[in-house]
Amino acid sequence: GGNGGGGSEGDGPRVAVVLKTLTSPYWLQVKGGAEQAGKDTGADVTLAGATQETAVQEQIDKVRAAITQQVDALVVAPTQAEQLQPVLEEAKSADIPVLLVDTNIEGWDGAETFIGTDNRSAGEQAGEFITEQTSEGSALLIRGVPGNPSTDDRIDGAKEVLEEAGIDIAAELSANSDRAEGRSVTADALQANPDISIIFAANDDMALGAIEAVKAAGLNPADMTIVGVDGTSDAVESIQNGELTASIAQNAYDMGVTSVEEALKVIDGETIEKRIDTGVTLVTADNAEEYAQQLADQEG
Amino acid sequence: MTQTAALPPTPTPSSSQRHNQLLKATLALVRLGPLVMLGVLVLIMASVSPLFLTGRNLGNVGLEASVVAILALGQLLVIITAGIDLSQGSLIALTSVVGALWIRDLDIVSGWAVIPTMILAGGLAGAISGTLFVKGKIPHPFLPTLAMLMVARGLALLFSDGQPITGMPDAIRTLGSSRIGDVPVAVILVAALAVLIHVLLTRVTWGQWIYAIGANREGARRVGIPVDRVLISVYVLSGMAAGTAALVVSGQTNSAYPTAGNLMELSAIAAVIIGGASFFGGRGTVLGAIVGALILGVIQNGLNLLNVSAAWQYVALGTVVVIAVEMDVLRGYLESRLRIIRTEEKEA
Amino acid sequence: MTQTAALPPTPTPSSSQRHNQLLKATLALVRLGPLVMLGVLVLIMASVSPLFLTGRNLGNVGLEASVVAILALGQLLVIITAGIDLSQGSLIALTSVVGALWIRDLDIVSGWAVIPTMILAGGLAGAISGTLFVKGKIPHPFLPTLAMLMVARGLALLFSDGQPITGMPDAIRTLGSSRIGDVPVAVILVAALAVLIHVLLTRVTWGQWIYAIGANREGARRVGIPVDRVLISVYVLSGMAAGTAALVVSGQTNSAYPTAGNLMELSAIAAVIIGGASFFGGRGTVLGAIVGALILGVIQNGLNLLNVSAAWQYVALGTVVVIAVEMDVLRGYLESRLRIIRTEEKEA
Amino acid sequence: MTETAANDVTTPARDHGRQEPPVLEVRGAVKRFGAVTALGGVDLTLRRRQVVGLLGDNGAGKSTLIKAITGVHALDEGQILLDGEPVSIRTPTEARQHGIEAVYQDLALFDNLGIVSNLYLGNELTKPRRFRALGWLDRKAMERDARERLEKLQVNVPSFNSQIGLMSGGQRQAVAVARAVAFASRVLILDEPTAALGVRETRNVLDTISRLPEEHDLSVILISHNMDHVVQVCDEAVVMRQGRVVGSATPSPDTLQDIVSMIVGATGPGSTPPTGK
Amino acid sequence: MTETAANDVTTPARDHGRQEPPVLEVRGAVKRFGAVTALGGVDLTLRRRQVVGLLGDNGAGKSTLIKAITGVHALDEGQILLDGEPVSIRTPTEARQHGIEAVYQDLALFDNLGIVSNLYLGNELTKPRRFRALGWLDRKAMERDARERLEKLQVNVPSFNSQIGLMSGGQRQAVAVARAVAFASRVLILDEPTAALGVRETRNVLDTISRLPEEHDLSVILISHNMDHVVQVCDEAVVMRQGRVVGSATPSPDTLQDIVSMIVGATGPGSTPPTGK
Ligand SMILES: Nc1ncnc2c1ncn2[C@@H]1O[C@H](COP(=O)(O)OP(=O)(O)OP(=O)(O)O)[C@@H](O)[C@H]1O
Ligand SMILES: Nc1ncnc2c1ncn2[C@@H]1O[C@H](COP(=O)(O)OP(=O)(O)OP(=O)(O)O)[C@@H](O)[C@H]1O
Ligand SMILES: [Mg+2]
Ligand SMILES: [Mg+2]
Repeated sequence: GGNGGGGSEGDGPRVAVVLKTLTSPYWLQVKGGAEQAGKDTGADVTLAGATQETAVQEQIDKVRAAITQQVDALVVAPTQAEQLQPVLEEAKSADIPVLLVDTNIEGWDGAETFIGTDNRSAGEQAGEFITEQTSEGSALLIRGVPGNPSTDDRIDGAKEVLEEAGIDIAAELSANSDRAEGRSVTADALQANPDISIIFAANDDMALGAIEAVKAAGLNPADMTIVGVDGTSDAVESIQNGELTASIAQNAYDMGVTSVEEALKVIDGETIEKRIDTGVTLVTADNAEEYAQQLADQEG
Repeated sequence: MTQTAALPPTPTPSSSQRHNQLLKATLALVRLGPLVMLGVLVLIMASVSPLFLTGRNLGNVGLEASVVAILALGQLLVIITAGIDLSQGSLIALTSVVGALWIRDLDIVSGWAVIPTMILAGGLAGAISGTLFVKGKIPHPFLPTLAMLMVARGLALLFSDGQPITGMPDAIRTLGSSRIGDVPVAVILVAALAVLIHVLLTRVTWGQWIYAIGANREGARRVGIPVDRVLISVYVLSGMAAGTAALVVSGQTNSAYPTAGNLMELSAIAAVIIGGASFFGGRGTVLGAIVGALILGVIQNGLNLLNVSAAWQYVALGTVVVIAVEMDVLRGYLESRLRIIRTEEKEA
Repeated sequence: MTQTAALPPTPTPSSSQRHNQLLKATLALVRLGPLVMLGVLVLIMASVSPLFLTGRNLGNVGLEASVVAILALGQLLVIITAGIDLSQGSLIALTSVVGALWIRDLDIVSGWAVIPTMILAGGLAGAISGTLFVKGKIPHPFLPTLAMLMVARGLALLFSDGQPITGMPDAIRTLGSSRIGDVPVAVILVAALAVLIHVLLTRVTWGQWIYAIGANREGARRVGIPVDRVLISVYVLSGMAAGTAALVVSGQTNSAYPTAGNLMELSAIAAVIIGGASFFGGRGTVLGAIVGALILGVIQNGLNLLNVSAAWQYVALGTVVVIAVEMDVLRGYLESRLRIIRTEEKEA
Repeated sequence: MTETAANDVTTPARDHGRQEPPVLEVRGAVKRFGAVTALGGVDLTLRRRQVVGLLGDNGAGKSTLIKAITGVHALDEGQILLDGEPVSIRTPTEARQHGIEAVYQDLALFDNLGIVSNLYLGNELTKPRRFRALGWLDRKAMERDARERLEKLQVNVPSFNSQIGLMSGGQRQAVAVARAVAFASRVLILDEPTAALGVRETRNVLDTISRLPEEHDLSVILISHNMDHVVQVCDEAVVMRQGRVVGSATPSPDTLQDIVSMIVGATGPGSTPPTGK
Repeated sequence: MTETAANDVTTPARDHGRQEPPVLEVRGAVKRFGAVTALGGVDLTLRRRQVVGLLGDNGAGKSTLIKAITGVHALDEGQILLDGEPVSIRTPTEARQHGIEAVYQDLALFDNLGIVSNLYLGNELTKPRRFRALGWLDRKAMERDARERLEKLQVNVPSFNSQIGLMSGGQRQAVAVARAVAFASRVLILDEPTAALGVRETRNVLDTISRLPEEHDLSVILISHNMDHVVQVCDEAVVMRQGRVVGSATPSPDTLQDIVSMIVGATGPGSTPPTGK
């Protein structure tokens, strides 16, 4: 049933997109894609997200609000995979199809599809990229908020590849996904391990903070391999400046677009693929300009 | 030294009487303080979103407020004694992780056995911070409970390896997710706990002692109240409240995760204070704390229904907090203007 | 009624004298309280990590502690008046975002002009929460500053659209990142501010008033201290401290971002209390607050050097907080045992 | 049954003040707290250099009256006049600006500060003098002055620098009295200033009070439950009962019994004896 | 200069207690605060049904002595004996278990609670009686009893249910005294209990004190700065100066001058007059 919804503007089908948060560049890209898809297709897309990437309870409340509104489809990026499962089952039992984006719930087949890349493989790709650049050296891994599965998976993926390649993991510290903490953690790690030449951070913000520490320590970031995840515009700019080596971009914008498009298919009764890989783009000095242009177009 | 000024003339009886009537009417409204605030909020939400007043959504509000309400009941006791418990949020994480590991590693089939484990684990943590505070002769519980906040979060991360643990027994899932009609089981739990704490506070010696300790700790010692033991008991109950809240949280999510409950103690404290308790101790009621939790829940739910962005949610929440305290201040002022003895505060 | 017990025999002079000497030696050590704690920590860190005592690393410690230290200087003033300011962390985000937008949208070349803007923006926010607290007659600043915490975070998100803004002028980058020798500029800034606040507190009437208000607010009003204005001034300074801290944070990261400073007020409060101030007001020193911030900084740095995981860092921080307060408690106890008048607290 | 302890206090000149103009007048003061009418229409006149004793049972409204005069409580009805002009005193600061100082029954002391700070709080001596809040504290000058004042009141304090929170009840009270005496310029109000004082300190405080009108051109209101003290230092005794003034008398050993009757209500409000006015 | 106000208090039997055995003995009590020696070796004997007046200047150590007896402060040296047995009283609760109750100069009242709660706090009447902390409060019984007690002391309270924080100084003190009288079973200690009381209330409290030994088998220590009160109710007056006992006397109008001399130090510790012992 689509009538009686609060604040519906258009007459198109209503799609609620509940992301982890709307307070960081990555999620704002997803948001941008979803909104653009809504405009292009005439669907009534509403965006929501918790105040922080780790606020599970808030996200559950937002999903419930969408169920109350009896939207036609629900796109969710689960903050903690399994933790969202009960409320998403509630949605199913209210006859609202659920699509997952960015983060999958392994072992739950209630979702129509999963759109995105798995964070672990993004981490693995980062690891592979790094091992292509250098075959030796010691590495600093910067984790996000302790217990946040997305950032933990990226680090775990990269760590496995690096260790296999025989690269020494000199330090593995948490910087709570915060740029300032990324800086101070790196400063300390460089102090303890002056031979660190590889830095992998679970997001771009922390990688950018790390670059500040590298510069403050009198080192040249260009001499090191520094990799982040997300492909934010700040990160791309840094790559163009020759400071950040690379960023694993998860094509967040595409995720947003695809998720809304697929949701509309589901509403129309089409069957869709159970898994849609939006792939990752490795942004390096080679393709930074192109990618920057793409970002600018998306912002549009 | 020669500054002089005429006093304003005393108002004539008739005009002053009309004035008084107006004041009285305002007061009658404001007096219920947080309750009126809650009513006004409900009216606003109902008028902007037709979905708000549906039974299902009210159930949602209750469910969403229930975690904060349970924490607030424990926090209320602590605040009446002029204390504060910052560890509640972390204890949600620690107790649910402990409970989940207990289930997983000991292959316990019946979920009922886990319920007391989690509550008692919270109580134990409360006993530790309470004892540290009291027996460690620390002047204020801020630091010991802040320490517990950090240690509990650290232990939750360690025990769980930073990973969520999925799969809760039915008993706990029922607590967190089931409804009887539109009424969530968690709401019934809150109601039962509220009655229990209310009775403890108003009908039982221990409740008197809490209020007395909050007003004059040294004096309470002199009249022979076992102050140390009573204070520790208060922190134990606050920790048990966190353990109980953990039941609801893990029931709702069918899992335990080490980042659960982050900073939820701040909401609980805000609920208690919005409900009219004082940081200086000796004041506060169960009704107030519950209403405070509901106010926060209604705002959150309403803003979600209206799909207000996180940024505006922050601004709205902040504004409502200020309005809520100012209502309380206004009530006090009107009461003193109308020279009405505040009998309702004396129930303590 | 017939319970009797023999008193323990008074110790013989010689044994008691030796005992006293031992006590005195312990006290002499403990007396410096937080300072000794800091010293012990430094020794431990130096012994486990040879890198710790290098000039460069000490500079790191200073830099890492400087943000918390600046916040703590503002928070100290608030806590001496028996208050609390929960909004500092959010104000870091708000003021740095405001400053960054000011730079970007107004095309201001010189970074120097932005520095006062950010500090004054913090002061303005402090003035708002202070005025709400004082003029709104709210009994405790917890709620108004909690409201400011939320509103400021919301505004920072709104103004910045949730995006970080990269690129700070040289003046600010110098503040955040440059060093003179091994000494970071931020550390020099902290030292200068500390001296300023110390002088205000100990040599100037206003400082006396702050201590008096903290001990007896009603009494301070009776003796004619302009309590309301003094209290507001304290919150203004605390907000300005947040604005100053924002300079260092955005200088360090060469950017402003709306999630900056999250919960940093808790560290600042912990630093002040570890440094010997009291939530009940009327006590606290600049030296203590700075040492408190350094203690937190040393722990953080040391654990990072040792590559300790986040989970264990939480546990270690919590433990150290408890040890720090217990040292202060022990000091009080030893002093009363040795019947030494606490002259050093009277400097207030 | 004769108290001889304070006998040797110099008997003050008893007759001054009568012809002087009123410094402070209270007219029709009403103050209610909830259902309690603490003041039910009180009139009071204090003449220049007069010492008026305010007497009455517990709860008679004495403290409430002086709190109204000093701006701690706002009156519900009634007027306060200083030197014949109606004034509005809404805060203690305004009262102080009018030259009115008070020692309250619940002392306003600062337990974390020393004697000197307690004496000068709100009246700090600073260099340069005109900066108030941001002036440099002139600790030396304050300490010198404080020492003199306490010596005059012959107060024993354990150490000049120790916190006032650690002193005995009487020592604290003495500091409060010294403070008020130092800064009053027009009217000094003392609410049971000798309640906690020993024999010697009581004698000194009474001595000081009786010298104030002459030496400092002050008028004094003294609240006391001790008849002897009232007889020793007061020019007039005003008796309150249940929020009203029920009579007044010139205190002397002869009128003592009358005053006591008024206090405990043996003579009704209507039957106030004409006390030689 | 004669206080007649309290003349009609029934003169107590003056001679009881002398032959009775000591209830409470303090031997060589020493208490130092930092550099201050508040008690420098005090001996005190209180016999059964005796009323001892403890006198002395401000800071003489009176409050410190009674706080040591009631477990608020720990003695640095010395012993306390009850009925001849040395006891260790380390907390107020232990003192109460020994049947010692006190009204402190700084009252221990709870401003947020009503009169009844203040009277019974720590001694609540509960149903069933044996549960203490978790017993059901028997409000009715407490209120009935409280009403009786306050009537006996003839205290006027504005309303029985209002918070004690809103009452006048005297009303508060009366509640504190009523409380202590109600629960003492062996020794009652009163630190300036009439300091804030009006004429009528003072009379009632003194009256009550003088009846306590007979009616309740209690021994009393009364600290007071008012000589008349001491003469009226005390069997013996013990004078302290600078932390030591400097003498004692049977208080009567005749010995009054001697006692005052002892207090102010006109007679040295060595020249204590033999007061008819
Ligand atoms: N803030 C208040 N709120 C409510 N009632 C009050 C307040 N202050 C005083 N009262 C009541 O007003 C009456 C007068 O009190 P007040 O303190 O003026 O008496 P008083 O004459 O000073 O007595 P005392 O000799 O005991 O000090 C008392 O009944 C008291 O309980
Ligand atoms: N806790 C304390 N710390 C330091 N000094 C104290 C403390 N308590 C009392 N003193 C000091 O001990 C001495 C005795 O004080 P005490 O209160 O016993 O005197 P008192 O005889 O009761 O005087 P008063 O008649 O004024 O009440 C005083 O000099 C006082 O300053
Ligand atoms: Mg009074
Ligand atoms: Mg005393």
